[in-house]
Amino acid sequence: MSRRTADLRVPAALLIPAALGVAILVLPMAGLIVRAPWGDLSSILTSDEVLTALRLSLVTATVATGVALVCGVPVAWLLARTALPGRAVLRGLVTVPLVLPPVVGGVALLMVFGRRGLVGGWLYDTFGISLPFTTEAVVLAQVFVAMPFLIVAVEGALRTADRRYEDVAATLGATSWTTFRRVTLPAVMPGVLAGAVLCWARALGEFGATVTFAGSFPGTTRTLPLEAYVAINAGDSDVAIVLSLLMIAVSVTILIGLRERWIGTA
Amino acid sequence: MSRRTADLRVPAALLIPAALGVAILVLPMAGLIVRAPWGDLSSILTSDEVLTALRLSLVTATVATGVALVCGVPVAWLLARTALPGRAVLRGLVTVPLVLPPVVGGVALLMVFGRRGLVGGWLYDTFGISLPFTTEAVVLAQVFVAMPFLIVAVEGALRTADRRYEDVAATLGATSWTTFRRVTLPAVMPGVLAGAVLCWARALGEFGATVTFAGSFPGTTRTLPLEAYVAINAGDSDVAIVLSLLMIAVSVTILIGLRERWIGTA
Amino acid sequence: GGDDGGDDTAAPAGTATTEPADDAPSGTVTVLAAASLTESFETLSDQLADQYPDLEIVYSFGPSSGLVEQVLAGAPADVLATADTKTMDEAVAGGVVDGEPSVFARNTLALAVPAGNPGGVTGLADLANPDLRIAICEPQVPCGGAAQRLLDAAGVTAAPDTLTTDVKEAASLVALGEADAALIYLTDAAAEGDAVETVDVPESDSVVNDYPVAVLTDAPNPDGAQAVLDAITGEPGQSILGEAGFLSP
Amino acid sequence: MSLYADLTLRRGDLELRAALAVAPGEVVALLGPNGAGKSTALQLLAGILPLDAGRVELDGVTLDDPAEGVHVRSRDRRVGMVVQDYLLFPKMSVLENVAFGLRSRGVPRDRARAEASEWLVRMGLDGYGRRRPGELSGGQAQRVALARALIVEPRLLLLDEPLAALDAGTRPAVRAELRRHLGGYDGCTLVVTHDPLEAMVLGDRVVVLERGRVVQHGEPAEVARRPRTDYVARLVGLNLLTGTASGRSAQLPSGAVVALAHDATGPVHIAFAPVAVTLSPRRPEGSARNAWPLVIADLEAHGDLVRVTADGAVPVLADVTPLAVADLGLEPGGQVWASVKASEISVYPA
Amino acid sequence: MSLYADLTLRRGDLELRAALAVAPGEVVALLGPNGAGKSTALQLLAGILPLDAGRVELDGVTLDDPAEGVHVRSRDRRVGMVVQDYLLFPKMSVLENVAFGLRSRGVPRDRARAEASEWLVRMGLDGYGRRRPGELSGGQAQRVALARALIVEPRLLLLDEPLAALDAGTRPAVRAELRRHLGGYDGCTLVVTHDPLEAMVLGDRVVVLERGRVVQHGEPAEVARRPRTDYVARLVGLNLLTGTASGRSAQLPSGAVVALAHDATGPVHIAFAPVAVTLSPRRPEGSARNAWPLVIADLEAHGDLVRVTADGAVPVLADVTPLAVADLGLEPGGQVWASVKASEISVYPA
Ligand SMILES: Nc1ncnc2c1ncn2[C@@H]1O[C@H](COP(=O)(O)OP(=O)(O)OP(=O)(O)O)[C@@H](O)[C@H]1O
Ligand SMILES: Nc1ncnc2c1ncn2[C@@H]1O[C@H](COP(=O)(O)OP(=O)(O)OP(=O)(O)O)[C@@H](O)[C@H]1O
Ligand code: MOO
Ligand SMILES: [Mg+2]
Ligand SMILES: [Mg+2]
Repeated sequence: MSRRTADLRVPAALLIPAALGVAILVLPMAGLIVRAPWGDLSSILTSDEVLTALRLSLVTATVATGVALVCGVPVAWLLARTALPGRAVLRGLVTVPLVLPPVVGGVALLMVFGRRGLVGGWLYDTFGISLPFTTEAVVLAQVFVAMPFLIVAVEGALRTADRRYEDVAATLGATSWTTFRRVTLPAVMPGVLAGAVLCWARALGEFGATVTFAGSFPGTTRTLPLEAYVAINAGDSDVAIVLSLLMIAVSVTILIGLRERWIGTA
Repeated sequence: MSRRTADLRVPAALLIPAALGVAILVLPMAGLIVRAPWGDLSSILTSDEVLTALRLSLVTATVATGVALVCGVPVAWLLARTALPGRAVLRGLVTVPLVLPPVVGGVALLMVFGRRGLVGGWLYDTFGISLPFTTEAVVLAQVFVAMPFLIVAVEGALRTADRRYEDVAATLGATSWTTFRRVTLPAVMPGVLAGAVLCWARALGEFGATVTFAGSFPGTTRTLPLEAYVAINAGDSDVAIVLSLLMIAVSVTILIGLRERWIGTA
Repeated sequence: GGDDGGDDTAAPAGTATTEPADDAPSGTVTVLAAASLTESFETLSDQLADQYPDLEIVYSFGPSSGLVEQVLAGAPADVLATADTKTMDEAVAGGVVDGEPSVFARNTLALAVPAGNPGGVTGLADLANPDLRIAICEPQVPCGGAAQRLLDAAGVTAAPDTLTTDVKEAASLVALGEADAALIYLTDAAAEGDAVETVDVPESDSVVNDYPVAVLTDAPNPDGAQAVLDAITGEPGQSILGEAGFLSP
Repeated sequence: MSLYADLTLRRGDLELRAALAVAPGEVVALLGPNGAGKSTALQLLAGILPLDAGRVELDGVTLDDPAEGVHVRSRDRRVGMVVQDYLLFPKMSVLENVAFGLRSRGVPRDRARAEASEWLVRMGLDGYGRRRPGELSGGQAQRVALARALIVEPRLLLLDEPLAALDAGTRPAVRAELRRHLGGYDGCTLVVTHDPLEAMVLGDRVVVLERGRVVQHGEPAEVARRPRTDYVARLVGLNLLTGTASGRSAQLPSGAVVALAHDATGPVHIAFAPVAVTLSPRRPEGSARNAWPLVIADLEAHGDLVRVTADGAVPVLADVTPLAVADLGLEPGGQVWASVKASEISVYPA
Repeated sequence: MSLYADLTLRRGDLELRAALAVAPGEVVALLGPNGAGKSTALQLLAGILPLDAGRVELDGVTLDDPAEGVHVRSRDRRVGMVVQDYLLFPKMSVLENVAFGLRSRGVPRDRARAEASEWLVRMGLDGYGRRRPGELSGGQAQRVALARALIVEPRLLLLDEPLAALDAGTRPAVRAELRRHLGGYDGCTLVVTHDPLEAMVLGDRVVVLERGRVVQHGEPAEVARRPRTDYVARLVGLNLLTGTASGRSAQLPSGAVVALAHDATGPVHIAFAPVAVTLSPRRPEGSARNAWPLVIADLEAHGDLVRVTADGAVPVLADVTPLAVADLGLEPGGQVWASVKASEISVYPA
């Protein structure tokens, strides 16, 4: 960071492919900016549908992040700190949603939490509760897709945290819960925050699992990405571009906010 | 790893939410397994469409990973080792695809590489090359979505690698390219491998950007996730489930293979 | 032949793999078709396989409006078949359609419910019941437009729980039992088989969608495209579509 | 005996098999080279690691007995631990650090803090309660770590290289202070170190661990005077030979014979200080009955003297004055005779 | 002078401002407490860090001169660096490590390897070429690191705590070997250490750095005999006072007066060894003209003696025999008189 490297010349063998890589990742966003209907921007951004979708997206992503924090931090702790048999398998399983196509995730969620699903069927028959097509389903889909980001970040932080502090706390008579709460958690807080931000951003962008499991209805389940998808299919590319830019703006702001506290260093 | 913790009792305050978290992530996969048409499994798996899609998926994911390695490792090096101005912004930008809805990514790719796009238009007018809806477009979409996984993993590895080795190499007269090739790269190889595996798995599961930018044409652009989506919409839920399980099996195998070499620890 | 797209990036899906015979069309024909045509068109290509052994038909099904967007973005396809004239008109306006589109089929809507009708749906009026789970197509896609006209005709204000981007999504929600009722094409309800029942809707005949088909300007394989178009508008297309429940144009 | 421990553990390449006993009020210094198993032994006693076999008993209570399935958890043992870098909880204030043990045992916040404040006063840290650990000097941090460990009234205090993190300048002062605090503590104390001076200063007794085994134990002066292994001999700066005595002489494995001042029989250790060695260019004719021809391997300044390393049938270190180096023309590779008076040699059973 | 460096750098809380000069074949030991800026100085000389201001010149070639915009990159300087943990490239064999510098300079693989093999032989490491660095002992690793640095024929050799990673047992042997190797090297050498013995053994000259400044320099024995700062005095185990002399006495800031054996004027340092201090229960009546009443702060075993720390107008460390401790009934808090003969006191300008 404050280290200054004297030799700043970058070898071309690295610079050329790096430039290509940056181009592939950054140009598409630049394309959106160039094509954006700057004149209609404010009218689109303040239209009822967009505002409703934005509000719904912010609320669901925030609730999903809350759920992911409550459930995901303990999962990360379990993976990093206990000698569970089959821990490697569990780690593989809980991180599958990172690489699973979200649409497939949505189908799987329907199989389990749908009205005729394994758990959903029981919920419906017993309590008359049906999850699909509700805002709760949006949150569940987002948790499914985004929580692994949090788990990975927090597990990384836990692994790099010095376990000897926990040993000391144990010799001082602390229960493992006290140790977790007063020693471990404060130590990995930066990792937890980084994970929560990533998780939030990912939940905000969630599309496939949401559309499959929660459907798409304005005000209830149609979040910003779904609104964008509808706009694309309806040929409303202006709206689609504006919505995309809105999401990119939110994501970039948040990722840059993370700065050096990024997953990689957590 | 080989450390044995004497106090294995897990506090309930952590165990209960952890169990809930694991349930949310793992139950949907269990649901797929329960609902799978075990009898028809082999006939579905060996059908022409599935085999074509599987082959296409394997080829494109592998090529995309190759591209991501060639371009992404230098980007990670740029982020970790140089004092580029605006490095935090660049890091934010290149990792946006991690959290961007892939469908939006697909739209952005169309805007730039489409036949009427910024770069694509020029390509088309000059060389008659049109990228969208080709196998190359599938690879490009996968690179866009999956390369950030590699970049994050490699940057993390570079940050934790001891830079003093590079200083020593410099005093011995090595150019920065020699240093990168003979000192830095071997040191971060585990991180590069972990990143490549993640990238490959993510590319294999890529759906949204592919369907938008490359369309869904059997043999050319219809990868496994697209095939699964078609099956879902065609009411062929048996095929959809089998395809989902196939992807999960591949992902889990790979993620478990990563074991302790996971991003978090890289 | 699954073309790897490496030899001709402009038209990977339509590259001719064999020399065309004097009369018989050959090579690959890429057809973009409305989701509701899925079953019928797949049956059609099975039957054409005998007639044109060298012709391979590749489909991409989806919401009509989305398909039009793809064509406008340069998708290398030969034939476009949509589920209403409005979406086809956009393609014509975009200058990607070669000649006049011709209507080859008409379709009506059905009120579909899961097998056993768990929601006890008896007519269109039930679509206003907020306690039922109801799926309707997005208004911008053909089946959604049709649904809107039908509901207007019946004077019903529906209370849908989800708006799907294509008709097949709505159909599969009913088939899975996740929706109590959906307005989908009669043909899609039939295609779902035993999983889906239909409830009689007297007003349904009043709303009919015309299905136009056209060869695209940039069709990589115009000869094959014309052959497929002819098969759709003539035999064996018309009888297959009729069996699936489509009305003749 | 208040702590009795028989520790058996296999971990990585370490095979630990050591018995330790510490009386109340006694401070035992655990000395040994890197990787000897010192820290491992402390972790076993603290209950952080489980034993493979053996027993740990503190004040008559069995803490560990794998054969019987007994394993008292860390938090239920009455042990206090202070390690090299103190590991003060960085996000808590000094006061919260000290109060942590009491809070963990359910003592109400106010009482815990009041008691912690008293401990800070006792440790000469009045007014430091609100600081963060990062704002303390090494010596202050050590006292906070000690207070944090002692406030829960442990019966066994485990100190793992408590001074290693300090630089040479502040170390003596902090060591003196630690000794003062340990003097007032009536539980059992084990201090791990690999600094011989530290072991001598802090320990009432020294136990030397090498490769997981206890190779020597006893009073500091005794261990320093009669090393039993090369490691200990090097540490205390003595020449150590091992041979078989019979009457007034002992034979080394190399065949060389060492004359002794007193009768001895059987396997013996033979120790003598480098300053007791006289070097001469020819076979000495004086009263020294031990004289061996050697080749000089190395010369090195050693305080005001020069330390000569010489190899031969009886390898020795000799400390001579710079004047002698010049007079004798000593240089690496040169031949020299080394002689030691039998009366300067200490002999004890091996 | 072959290396001339005037280093100015501000980095974090360090303000480095030091001039260094090393003659060909000379070994300069850079001594100083943690954080003094020793490693930073080496990094500047190696070209890893750029200077804020100043100049670095090696064999008449300017390597750094920010004012003129001159900065020769690390790889183009003729410097070799060896650090505490040697940093041998872990994925390369020992031979590849040694050959690395030549390969980087474009020497063909075979010739580079042949030359590297020769260096291994010269370093007594014949046959070790195929090992991985992880399979070497500390001393072997050091020799490989030296060979790797020396093979490119550097004009300036920078050693940053080259022995710190070794344990007490192997250290003397490796130190002796390092000295031997340095003896045969004709470039300029800078060795960083904070171990005084190391500085004395390895250095032809010692430079002491504190808080970024050179506070003392000179021959090892001179520095050891006449410390100029508390840090150096503590290191070499002397009492150091600072006062203003006039004739045969000097006044300390505390007001106390010290009698001197020779005339002196102006600000002076006053140094004496702890063994030169005599303690007595009452004001001594002997010939010692310096006698001060003090309070005992601490007693600590120190080799065969006991080191007494006593506070008062003239704080002193005294080394006395255990017998004296018993006879005088010395204990912390007790009153005692300390006396030092003027002839035992060394005085030199501050
Ligand atoms: N977690 C572990 N897994 C396997 N082996 C270990 C582990 N920790 C330590 N060891 C092994 O046990 C041996 C003893 O380690 P220990 O830390 O007890 O040594 P020590 O005597 O404290 O050494 P030091 O003076 O370096 O602190 C080491 O050689 C190490 O290889
Ligand atoms: N990268 C850095 N950024 C900011 N400050 C630094 C950096 N590296 C070192 N410093 C500061 O420079 C000071 C000197 O560091 P340096 O490593 O040169 O000390 P040293 O004399 O080698 O100490 P030691 O004996 O502990 O190795 C330290 O106080 C540290 O705070
Ligand atoms: O275009 Mo459709 O067939 O109405 O979904
Ligand atoms: Mg240890
Ligand atoms: Mg340093």
